[in-house]
Amino acid sequence: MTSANPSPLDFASSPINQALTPGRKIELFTQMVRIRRFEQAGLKYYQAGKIGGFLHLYIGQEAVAVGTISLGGPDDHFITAYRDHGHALAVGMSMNECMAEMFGKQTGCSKGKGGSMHFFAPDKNFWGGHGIVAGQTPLGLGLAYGLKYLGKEGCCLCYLGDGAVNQGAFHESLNLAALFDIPVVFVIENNGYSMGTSQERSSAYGGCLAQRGEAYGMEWDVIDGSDIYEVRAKTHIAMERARREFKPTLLEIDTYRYYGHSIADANHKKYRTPEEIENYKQNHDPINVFRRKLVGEGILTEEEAAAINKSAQEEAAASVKFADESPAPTIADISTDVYWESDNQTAASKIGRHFFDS
Amino acid sequence: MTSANPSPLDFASSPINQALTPGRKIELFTQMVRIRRFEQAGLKYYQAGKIGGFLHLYIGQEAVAVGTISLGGPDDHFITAYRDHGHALAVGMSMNECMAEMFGKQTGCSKGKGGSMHFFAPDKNFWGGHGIVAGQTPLGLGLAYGLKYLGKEGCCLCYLGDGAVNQGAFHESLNLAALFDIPVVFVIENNGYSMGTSQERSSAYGGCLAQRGEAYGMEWDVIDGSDIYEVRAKTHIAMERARREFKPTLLEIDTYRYYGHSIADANHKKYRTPEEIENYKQNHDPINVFRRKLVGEGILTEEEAAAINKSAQEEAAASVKFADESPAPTIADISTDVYWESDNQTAASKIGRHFFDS
Amino acid sequence: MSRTLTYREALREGLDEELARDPNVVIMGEEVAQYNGAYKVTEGLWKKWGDKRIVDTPISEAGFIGMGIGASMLGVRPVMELMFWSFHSVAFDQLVSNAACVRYMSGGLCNCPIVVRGPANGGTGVGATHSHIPEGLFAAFPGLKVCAPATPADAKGLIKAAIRDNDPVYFMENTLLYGNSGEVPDPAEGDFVIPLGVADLKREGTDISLIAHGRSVIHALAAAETLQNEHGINAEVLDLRSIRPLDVDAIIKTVRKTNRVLLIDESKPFGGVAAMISTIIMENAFDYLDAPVQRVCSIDAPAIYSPHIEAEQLPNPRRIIEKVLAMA
Amino acid sequence: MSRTLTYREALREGLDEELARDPNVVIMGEEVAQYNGAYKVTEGLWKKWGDKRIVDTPISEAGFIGMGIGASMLGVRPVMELMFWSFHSVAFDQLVSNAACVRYMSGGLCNCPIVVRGPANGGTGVGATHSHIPEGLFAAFPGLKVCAPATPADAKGLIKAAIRDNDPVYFMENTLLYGNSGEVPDPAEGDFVIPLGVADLKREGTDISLIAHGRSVIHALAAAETLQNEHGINAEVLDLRSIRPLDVDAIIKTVRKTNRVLLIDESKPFGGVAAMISTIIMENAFDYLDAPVQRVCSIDAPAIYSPHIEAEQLPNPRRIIEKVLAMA
Ligand SMILES: Cc1ncc(C[n+]2csc(CCOP(=O)(O)OP(=O)(O)O)c2C)c(N)n1
Ligand SMILES: Cc1ncc(C[n+]2csc(CCOP(=O)(O)OP(=O)(O)O)c2C)c(N)n1
Ligand SMILES: [Mg+2]
Ligand SMILES: [Mg+2]
Repeated sequence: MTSANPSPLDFASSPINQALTPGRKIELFTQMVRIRRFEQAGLKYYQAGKIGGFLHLYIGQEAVAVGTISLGGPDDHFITAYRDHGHALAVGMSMNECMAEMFGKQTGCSKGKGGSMHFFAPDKNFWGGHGIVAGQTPLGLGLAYGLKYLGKEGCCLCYLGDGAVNQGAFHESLNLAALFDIPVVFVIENNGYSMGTSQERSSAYGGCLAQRGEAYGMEWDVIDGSDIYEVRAKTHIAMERARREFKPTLLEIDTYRYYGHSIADANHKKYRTPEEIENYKQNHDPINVFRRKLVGEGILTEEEAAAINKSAQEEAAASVKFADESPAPTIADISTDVYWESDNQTAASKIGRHFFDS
Repeated sequence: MTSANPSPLDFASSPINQALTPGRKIELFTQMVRIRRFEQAGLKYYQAGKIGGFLHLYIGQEAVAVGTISLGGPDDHFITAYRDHGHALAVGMSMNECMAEMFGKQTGCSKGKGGSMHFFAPDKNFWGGHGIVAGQTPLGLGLAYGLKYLGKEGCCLCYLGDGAVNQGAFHESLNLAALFDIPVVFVIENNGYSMGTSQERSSAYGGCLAQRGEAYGMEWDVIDGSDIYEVRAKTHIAMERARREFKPTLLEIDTYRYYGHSIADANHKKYRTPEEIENYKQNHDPINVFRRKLVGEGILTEEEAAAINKSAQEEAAASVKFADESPAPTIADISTDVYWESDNQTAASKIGRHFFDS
Repeated sequence: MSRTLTYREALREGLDEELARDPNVVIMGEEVAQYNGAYKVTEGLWKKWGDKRIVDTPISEAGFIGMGIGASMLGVRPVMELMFWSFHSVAFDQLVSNAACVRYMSGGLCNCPIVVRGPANGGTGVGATHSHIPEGLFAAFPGLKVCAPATPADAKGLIKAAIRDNDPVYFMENTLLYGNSGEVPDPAEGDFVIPLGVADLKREGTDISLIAHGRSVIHALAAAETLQNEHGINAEVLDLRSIRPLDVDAIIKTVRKTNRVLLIDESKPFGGVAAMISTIIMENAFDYLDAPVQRVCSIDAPAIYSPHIEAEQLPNPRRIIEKVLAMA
Repeated sequence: MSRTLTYREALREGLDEELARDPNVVIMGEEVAQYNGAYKVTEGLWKKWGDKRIVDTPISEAGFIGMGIGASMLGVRPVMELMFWSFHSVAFDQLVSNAACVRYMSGGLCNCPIVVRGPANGGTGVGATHSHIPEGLFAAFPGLKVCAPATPADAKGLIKAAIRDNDPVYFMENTLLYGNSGEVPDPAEGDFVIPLGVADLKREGTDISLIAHGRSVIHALAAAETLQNEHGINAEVLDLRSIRPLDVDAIIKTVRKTNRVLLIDESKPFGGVAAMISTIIMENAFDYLDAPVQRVCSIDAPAIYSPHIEAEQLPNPRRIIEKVLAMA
């Protein structure tokens, strides 16, 4: 969580942000608003019983996904954990396919098989959406390994939470990344809590979590996640290091979630004070911060911002309608997407028994 | 691996070493010699086909186990990996039970069920002897946790190799140790290689491996493992920190193994230069270094040293005889020591089927 | 006299009684203390017993389960919660190499009196990585014990037995059972412990034996009612309760009585508990079978998310009834 | 024309041919490159193919196997060596949650063309933590494929099929087979690939079917000779080769022919491959059985070290023969 101090540096003027056209800035703002409205619609229909399982909202963290993913070129790839709606929309997935996935429908991005935690869009370089804490970190390492192996000049941004840093697989990934010179950027989205446990109660550390990178001789940095300009400026450096020097970086982006860990988390006002939540909303809300900056820059008016908001709300409502009207998977659908060979009816799939239903 | 420079500090004069009586010094020297002679006998009979599985020799590293374990009080506990003969003898296990274990005999410390990698003596606070790399590190943490829970003023020394630092379970253990204030001292016995892989090829690091402790706000230190006085002086500080402040430490003790990773490792002269091996033997052999110091201190004569050596050889030879003449386990023995309840024929053990042999 | 408790409350009561009985019992896990447990099984225990006895851990399953194993060798008795049993995958080495083998490798010098508990089930829309069903997987390791209660009383009785057992016991609960209510004996009337290894005949019948454990028992009982009322088939329902040790005698007894068996098991159909029970019947009661033993397992795919279809992937009363009718 | 190769050489030849065929094939693992492999399967490959194609990894099984899975989603085809399959325990989450489920959770958008290979066997005095037998364990996870060749030719043919397969294949070798020799077709005569899912009748017989895989096949063949010569029993030996996909037709065919079955499986007797085969026979060929299917598995305890007794814990010809005679 960030302190109340304003950033001492003006990241708006860093070259990577200077290069943004006004139109592109408004696009980024729009993406952040769309994520928030999409999730609020999701929340409403989760509470109405249309969505099952878990619902981990990203609201409050929008500048992280939007800021970092906005830096991606054709050979940059992304992978995250279960709190994946923001990243999915930021890579360009449609609200329809995402909402339908949460509704468990055939038209969902994962055909209703994955749900809220498992959005995927390999065609947009987005590799999920993973449920086991830190289990995606070796995969992100592997995507970056693959890029280097295949001779692409790209990197992988691999996101994880502040609680996830204490999983063994992440540590193994850090060592491998540094040892093998893998173009991966690990992004700790530090929202201060892993479920009901504050950073202090889950992690031992020196100055900050990112500093753990030092143990592996790895570059690291800490970023104020409420300022999309800072997110972009510092992440850009890490991505360039990866793309050009094949050097990994460990970034810690301080941010905050407004809702509970998941919507099933009824406790979240107990382990956090109301003041803490209010302070963030008032002073650090990434959408408000960016809106004020854009208005200050003369790029956006409050009326235009309101229109963007309204249109995002309408888009979200339409996605709910789409999801609701889409067909559910059938019993036969349970048995597909298990093996590539079977789905593609290859010769191999016809030899021997693959499924053991009796 | 240590550099050729002599230690700048004179650890012989540190209080914990000053406190050693001449007799105790000779005892420590004798233990080191006994370990070496025991293992040389083991090697001979491994090559003669009397011992199965792996044989990981500790020769070259003796000052580490002997020096650290010599600091143990009644509530200090020890656990290590598969390269466990040195620790076993240093805690006071007899050559007979150890040799018989390697010979796979009923009289072995683990009744022939564990073999070379799995020596145990809980009555001497020694908890093995473990085969999965770094798998013992959470156990060592747990022994220390248990000591604190049970209100004992003691610590656990948990040994691992330089290759083992890249296992996830170790990282999780470091975080837990620091977070929960657990009285554990992790001792990396850095012999420069994990099988055929040098430290540089397996680990990314800043200055040294122990520095990884910094990531967790943990104290750490690096020790020249060829000098038992230095081993004792620095390990003592860590143990006191654990016992009195419940603070963990990460120690890295630089050492060297003369033989291959295991006796099956026929390659070990390929991945290391003959000069490297020779240099260590000439300049850093922990037994020679200590012998010279004791002679210099006027505590030991070369004749006495030779007598110690001879008696260790005889003890080792006697243990071979003991092992060879001991009975082998029977087929019935395969099925005991699986469940405590069954071994103790409790009421619980008589309800339901526990074993499924058909 | 007995009271009505939920499965969750019964478990909690069992934990609470064992915390009171033995100062070495310590509960550890993610969110078990201050948060009162992700599924509220440990609610109130931290307030009552404090930091030493109820311990919140970081998300480090290999680390804290290994820590519990190490402490148990010294005589501490950790009861460790996996928020989902599915997270066994990140602690597997500690669970199957250290806990299961340390006694053996030491020739009986160590033992490991731990309990690892938590929900192990599908059916709650949490997808493939959170819906593993590992009873059969762990029961396959000699050195381990596994149980999976279906009712509040069994949950309480078995958790107490598990905690007192001097070997590692892996205790599989079910998020969809936590809210179920049932009679549980009053503590005032004495210590209520159900030994591991005793199956429970939850319904007597004559025509076919439905053998199950965990939530599948509830489905089997529902199916048995329909079979009785709508098809005149009188099914017996045997609840295994404990998978290892296993009440083989009770299995053989019901086979000899009804001569027909349907196994219900939420596992995937390759392996699982059901394949083992089928094999045991093959080897021990072949001559008493009037027809081959059949199974209802989960449909053979990773767990699907879609709430519209998820229940169809799992055993359920409809699938049980159809299978019984097809066997007739 | 065929040549005589060892199992190790045959595997290496298969790996080498696939490295030549597809530039995306990359071999990774501990000591596979500069050290030439702990068991020398990859000997010479690093020298021939260099650092990019043959990669030494740190002792981080979860890390490097997960890395391989991630890279495979982009089209790289990693063949990863576990120095012992027993070390699956520290990489279990990557093996069963990521590799097995990523395709399903993504609705078929990803696939994971990896091979994980290495020895999976007891019998070499390396004790309980190094002697796990995980064929049945992994075959239980839909999304995974598992095979376990017994001969040099099968090892070569199957490793090539495994590498070409677009799903994760877990390939179980055996340190005690590496040195065995056998005929392997000459590469000059064409690409030699054995599809997964085809069992091989290694010996024809009429009186009883011995069904096995891996090294147990060798024991079954030895036992069959003795049974023929000393007891006049003509045993058929079916080598499953691949566990998932499984050649169920071949199993049923041999049951229908001999009407008696003994399963030989190095797994522990709770679960394992044998319990699944017994169950499949129960469900599909019950009426053709003249006697209950029986099993010879490892004695139900963690693996013992003692070289004096270790072979007795495992299936071996003596135990097979005794069981067959007891069944007669
Ligand atoms: C291995 C594993 N352990 C536990 C969980 C349950 N769990 C899911 S999310 C979570 C908290 C993670 O917190 P953090 O990494 O900070 O991410 P955030 O939810 O804040 O985005 C926990 C404990 C899990 N999914 N996987
Ligand atoms: C998880 C796991 N992976 C691999 C191995 C095989 N293995 C045994 S020892 C070893 C090297 C360990 O080196 P190090 O930690 O430096 O200890 P040393 O042998 O030098 O004492 C390896 C790779 C294992 N036992 N466990
Ligand atoms: Mg968090
Ligand atoms: Mg080493």
